[in-house]
Amino acid sequence: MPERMLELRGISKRFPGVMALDGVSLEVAAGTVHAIVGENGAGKSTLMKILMGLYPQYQGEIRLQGRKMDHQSVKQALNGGISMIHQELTYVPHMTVAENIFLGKEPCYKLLKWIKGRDLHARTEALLHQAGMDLDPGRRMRDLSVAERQMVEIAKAISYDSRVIIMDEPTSAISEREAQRLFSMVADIKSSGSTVLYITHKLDEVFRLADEVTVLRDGHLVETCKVEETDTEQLVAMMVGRQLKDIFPKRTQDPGPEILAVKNLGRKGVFRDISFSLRRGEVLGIAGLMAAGRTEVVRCLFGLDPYDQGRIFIRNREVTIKSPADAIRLGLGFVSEDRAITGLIPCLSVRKNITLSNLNRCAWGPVIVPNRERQLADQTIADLSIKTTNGDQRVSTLSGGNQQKVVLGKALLGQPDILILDEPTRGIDVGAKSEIYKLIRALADAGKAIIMVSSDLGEILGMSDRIIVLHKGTISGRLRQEEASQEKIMKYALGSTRQ
Amino acid sequence: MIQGNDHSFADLLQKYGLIVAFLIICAVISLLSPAFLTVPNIVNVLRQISINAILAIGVTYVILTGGIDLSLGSIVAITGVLAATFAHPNTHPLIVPLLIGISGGILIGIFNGMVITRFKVAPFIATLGMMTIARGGALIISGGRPVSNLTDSFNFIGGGDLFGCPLPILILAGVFFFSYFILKNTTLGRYIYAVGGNEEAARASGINVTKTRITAYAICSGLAGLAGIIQASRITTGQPNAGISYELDAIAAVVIGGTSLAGGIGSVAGTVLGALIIGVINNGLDLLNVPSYYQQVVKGLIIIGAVILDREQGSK
Amino acid sequence: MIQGNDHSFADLLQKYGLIVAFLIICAVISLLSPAFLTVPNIVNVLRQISINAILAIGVTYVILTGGIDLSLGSIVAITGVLAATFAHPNTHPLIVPLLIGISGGILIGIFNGMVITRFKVAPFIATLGMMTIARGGALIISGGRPVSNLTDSFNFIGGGDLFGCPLPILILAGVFFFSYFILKNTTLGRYIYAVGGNEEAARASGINVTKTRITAYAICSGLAGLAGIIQASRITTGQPNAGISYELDAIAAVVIGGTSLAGGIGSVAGTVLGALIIGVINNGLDLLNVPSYYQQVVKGLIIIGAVILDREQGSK
Amino acid sequence: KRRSSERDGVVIGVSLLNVSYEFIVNIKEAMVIRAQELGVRLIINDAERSAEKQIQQIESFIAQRVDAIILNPCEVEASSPAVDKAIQAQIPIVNVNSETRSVPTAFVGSRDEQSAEIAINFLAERLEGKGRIVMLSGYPGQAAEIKRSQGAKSTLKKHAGLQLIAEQTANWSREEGMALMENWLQAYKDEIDGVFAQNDEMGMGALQALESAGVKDRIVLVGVDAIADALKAVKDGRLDATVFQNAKGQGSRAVETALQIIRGEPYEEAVFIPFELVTAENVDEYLGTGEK
Ligand SMILES: Nc1ncnc2c1ncn2[C@@H]1O[C@H](COP(=O)(O)OP(=O)(O)OP(=O)(O)O)[C@@H](O)[C@H]1O
Ligand SMILES: Nc1ncnc2c1ncn2[C@@H]1O[C@H](COP(=O)(O)OP(=O)(O)OP(=O)(O)O)[C@@H](O)[C@H]1O
Ligand SMILES: [Mg+2]
Ligand SMILES: [Mg+2]
Repeated sequence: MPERMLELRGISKRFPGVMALDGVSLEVAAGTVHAIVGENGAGKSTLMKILMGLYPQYQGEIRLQGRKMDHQSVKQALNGGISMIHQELTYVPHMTVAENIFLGKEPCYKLLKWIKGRDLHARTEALLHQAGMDLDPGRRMRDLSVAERQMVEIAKAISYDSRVIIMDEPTSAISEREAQRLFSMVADIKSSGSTVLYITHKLDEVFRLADEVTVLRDGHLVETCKVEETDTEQLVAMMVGRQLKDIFPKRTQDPGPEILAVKNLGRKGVFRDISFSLRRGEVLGIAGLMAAGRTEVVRCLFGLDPYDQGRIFIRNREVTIKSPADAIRLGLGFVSEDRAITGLIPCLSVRKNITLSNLNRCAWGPVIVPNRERQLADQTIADLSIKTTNGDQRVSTLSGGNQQKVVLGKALLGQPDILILDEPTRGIDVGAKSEIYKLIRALADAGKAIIMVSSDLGEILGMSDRIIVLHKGTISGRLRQEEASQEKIMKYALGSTRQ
Repeated sequence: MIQGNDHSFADLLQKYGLIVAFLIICAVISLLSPAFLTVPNIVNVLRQISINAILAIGVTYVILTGGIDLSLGSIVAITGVLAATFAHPNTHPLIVPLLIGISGGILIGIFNGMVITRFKVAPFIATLGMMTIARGGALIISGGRPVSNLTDSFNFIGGGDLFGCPLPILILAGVFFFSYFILKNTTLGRYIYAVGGNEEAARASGINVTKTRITAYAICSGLAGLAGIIQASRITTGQPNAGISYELDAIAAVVIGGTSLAGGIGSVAGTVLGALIIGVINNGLDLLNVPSYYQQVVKGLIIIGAVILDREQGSK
Repeated sequence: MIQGNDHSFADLLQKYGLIVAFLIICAVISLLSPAFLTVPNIVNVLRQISINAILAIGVTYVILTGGIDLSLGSIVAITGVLAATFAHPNTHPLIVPLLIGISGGILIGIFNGMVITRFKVAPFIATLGMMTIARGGALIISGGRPVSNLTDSFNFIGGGDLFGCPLPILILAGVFFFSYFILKNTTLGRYIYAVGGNEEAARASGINVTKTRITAYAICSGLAGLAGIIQASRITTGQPNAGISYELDAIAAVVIGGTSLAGGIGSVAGTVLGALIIGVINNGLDLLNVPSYYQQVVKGLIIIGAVILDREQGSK
Repeated sequence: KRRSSERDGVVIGVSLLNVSYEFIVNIKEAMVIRAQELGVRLIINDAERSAEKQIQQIESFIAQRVDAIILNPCEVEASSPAVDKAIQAQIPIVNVNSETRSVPTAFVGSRDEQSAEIAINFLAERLEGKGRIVMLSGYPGQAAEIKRSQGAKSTLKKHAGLQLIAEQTANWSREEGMALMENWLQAYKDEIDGVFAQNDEMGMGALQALESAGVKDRIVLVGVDAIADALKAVKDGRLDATVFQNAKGQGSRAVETALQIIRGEPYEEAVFIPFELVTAENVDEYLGTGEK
């Protein structure tokens, strides 16, 4: 066995109302990739945050290369040689890429801690180049797409040259091409003798990357084993406590009449000439590489951004959508890719978030009827098996995946005829994913029309009845389910318009 | 009580923390001054806080949306002067000055809200501008002099008793229950919290953010108009220089009461408790005849101390 | 100029928006009053804004971290009184009152910062408490009376000229360049922006958020101490009731200058421009002899208008 | 250095303590009326209680080269540089209403100590030399507050039977005066015999508190300034007394003096307009004096 890098002994952590971790012990060797999997809310992120010094109050002991660490601050962890890609992206929006990457470790003169601006720029450029990222170090974080921000986070974690690099769902927001680049970085880190702790809900990544895998469930460690000694089914069984088969359900109904038609929709500088139609009972997949403009198209459709060209028809009537309120009135529902910004009100309870768009369903005039509201929300919590102590828990204290389910629940409560899902399973565990797929299919079979934007090709192929592929803001290809394949989608996504 | 209530356990503890602080302050004062815990003095304190508490409840709406209103004190002055101008004996029935005062406040609030939402001016600047505009307006209308000689019925609002209880206290109670209900049990209240909690997400949920914001400012300034009427009536004069820096006391009550200036978190119950704490401190220091220079030091320390006690409790 | 600069084009436009507003205001005033665009009056305006601009630059640090400081005016009073107490003729060399004034300010800032970071008291409340504490302190130290009879060298700071330029203007220039450098080119500056921009991210990057915050409050109050000395020297008296509501003017300058009260966005260049706009409006309205009640209305409207112009330009 | 007068007639710059105080408004209006009669243009600025602002305004007047300045000082010490600057710039400056340490070209006003002296003497007389009194004082540290407190305390020394049991600031404001009096009535229920309010605004607030508590009959109350409301209250027998300060006289005299100086005519360097006690007996002489 190679040198022992990291040792966790009996780590426990309690939050008000929940035991997030209960006596987790783990050993990780140097020069390996150790995957950590588990359902949403299993405690993966909490364990990593403790390791990173973000939660100074915990029980247990952490040893790095045999030395005991008293994890009191992030600074200590960073100095000790641990860095982390956070699940909820943590960046300063108004700062540039370079400033964010070197935040807290700016190259500077001793005198007055004067920052060497040129150095900063040059080093960022080198780093981004090394990571194979084509990004201007001077751009501001707030102007980047979610995927680009994720890439910057990755570059930042790498830039510390740490002995232990934690990656908490690093691929949840990026597409296949970027993920490939990340994987080769992981390989480089591994061969340099450092260790990677890798959290993911995409189990194929475990087998592609990891040497060992640990399964957590409800704060307990279920098992740690070598990757060769296990397989997907076994892992899933350990995670969710049961077998899981056929995660993509089959269509049982034929599509109904057309409900939505989009003609030559365009927004200056972002996308143009977007035309498609949608029938009841249909799932339309929108694929494309990162920053292809998929999110922008669906945001315009939902009235979050203005469009300046084109026409939209719903139920054969031309409509104008100027605000989300218009869209909701017309029977649209939307689940955004960015739950923290467009999805949730963090300081409100789970219940209040779920009912926010549909208070009219539980109100008498302007007065909310508490029992009606509780009933509606609890129904949603049960339907989507959202893991929460009760409906009164603040939504910001839910695990990432469960927050995603709240956003979905909110949109579903409006009983929309057309449901737009932007990366609906981002950060959701396999068990819950299959629930959501079942739900999507059930909704479609019940006559709803669904638009699903996704970077997960498996999901696109498994769920869509028809697929459109975007490239640089235009449609570069259309595929029916029967003819679709990974290769075809990728070819269109890269910009080729001919077969 | 915990079950079925939409406050988490930590929230409850936090609220109790403030109550504990309040009780400690009361206990200390009543040990030092026998006059403190008497019915007349309690009524006295309640009457004295009524104006600040009404203003504070109003600005709670605005702060919950993530805004702020610095024009409150000036609104008290201009609405007081306006109402007084229409309250001279043998001119108009009582309802006229009341309507003019309150609707004057509401109009100012709508103006504030429009400047903030349509022209995207930071609430701090928009209402700071309104602070000097309304003050100037009050001085112009009154010519810089107190507007006195008002009808008895007008003076009854701030000075009279009903069922043995001073009217301002009853008005405050009404405003409190009304606002408690609005914020807790109506869609408007929910939207106010949502807008303050995450504006972008509120918009994406189909909420008319602009309308919600403007409504919050309108309610806030309307209540300031009510406070202006009570104040003018209580001192039987419309004073153009009334209400200077009232906004700070009102905002202090809100923040002491646990409402976050970032918006989205808080309650009017906390606000009233905050106003009570400030009122009791003022009253106690006067009762104990603490020399006025030291009063200020002690008052500042107690307020900070009360909030610390609150936060410590809450974070346990 | 755009390339290599860390301001986006929109930011530049926004900054120009404010400059345009400023130029329009100047143009209108100078058309109406020939006295406005004369060298003595320009020097006059610069001297008049110097205290507010120094305070505003100081509070820019704090606002950039997402905080606020309401105790500025009181710090001006207490440090002015303190410095004056040590500036009587034939007692101490000039350096003593200067050091005492500035370090007094710094200590208050550290206290504010500790209360805010260690005890998690909202900056609004902590500094509001300090506002009354420091005011009380100023009254206690001075016994409520102006502290006068100061040395000529002390009085020179606020009243004297160097190379034909009033000293307060030179001090302001020094403070500006120093702060511009600190905020733009040092790690401290970077951390201040980071803490205000996203505290979580700052913490996750290993930045000592507590230390950064406290430092910002200390610099802010230290500069308020400097302003207190200049003020006392200018009025040749340590005045315990000096500086009332100076904090509002200072914060207004910051916000007009484009700094966000939410933290993370802004610059001291904007702040100085904001202070200039306020100063020019005050000066212009006085020069034009606008009746004082109307002055307030006009001033409020111009400030709101300038900010609207700025935002409109920026959003094009 | 051309003076304004050479361009467009005589211009006098006026910096006032605060034009939202009724008493100052009265001075201002007297000035405006007298200036109109004399054909003089006034530039009136409001210092909003700040000495610093007052200095700035004087600097602006100097930059405009006005013919003379009338200063209604905020502070004794802190407004002195304003006077020095005017004198240095060789612009005549007339202090109105209250004094500064620096000596102006001329002074028109009263001694604030005297108002408190008159008021305390009145209380002593009414209470027959014996009783407990409370004092509501003005904004702490301000010239008028300091002098009225000084005047009250030194006069109290002459009346051994009078005991000052509490003093507290109500910041010149009616609503604060009312709240303070209410609190005192809780603390010293039956102990208070007399009340001295350093201005009528606070006095009117205290009066209302005393009346609602139903104790006005046995407590003597006196204010200062003789604002319209106070005179009316004296007339109605609600307020026992106020101390008249001749705003009209001060305002018009200040304009006259400034004009005399500008024209090089002889003028009085110090015009003291005494305070006068106003009670029910003589109130009719004063009614209407404060108003236009
Ligand atoms: N600050 C907090 N306060 C209260 N409870 C919390 C807090 N943070 C996490 N939790 C709870 O702790 C549990 C573990 O959360 P954690 O974020 O570690 O899950 P996870 O395994 O990372 O899930 P996911 O895959 O969804 O990211 C969850 O039940 C969550 O609700
Ligand atoms: N808030 C924003 N401000 C400015 N530009 C943005 C913003 N968000 C996205 N963009 C830009 O718009 C383009 C399209 O981004 P969008 O998020 O729509 O891509 P996408 O196809 O949905 O891909 P993904 O969701 O994988 O990022 C990109 O060039 C991106 O950089
Ligand atoms: Mg997680
Ligand atoms: Mg997207």
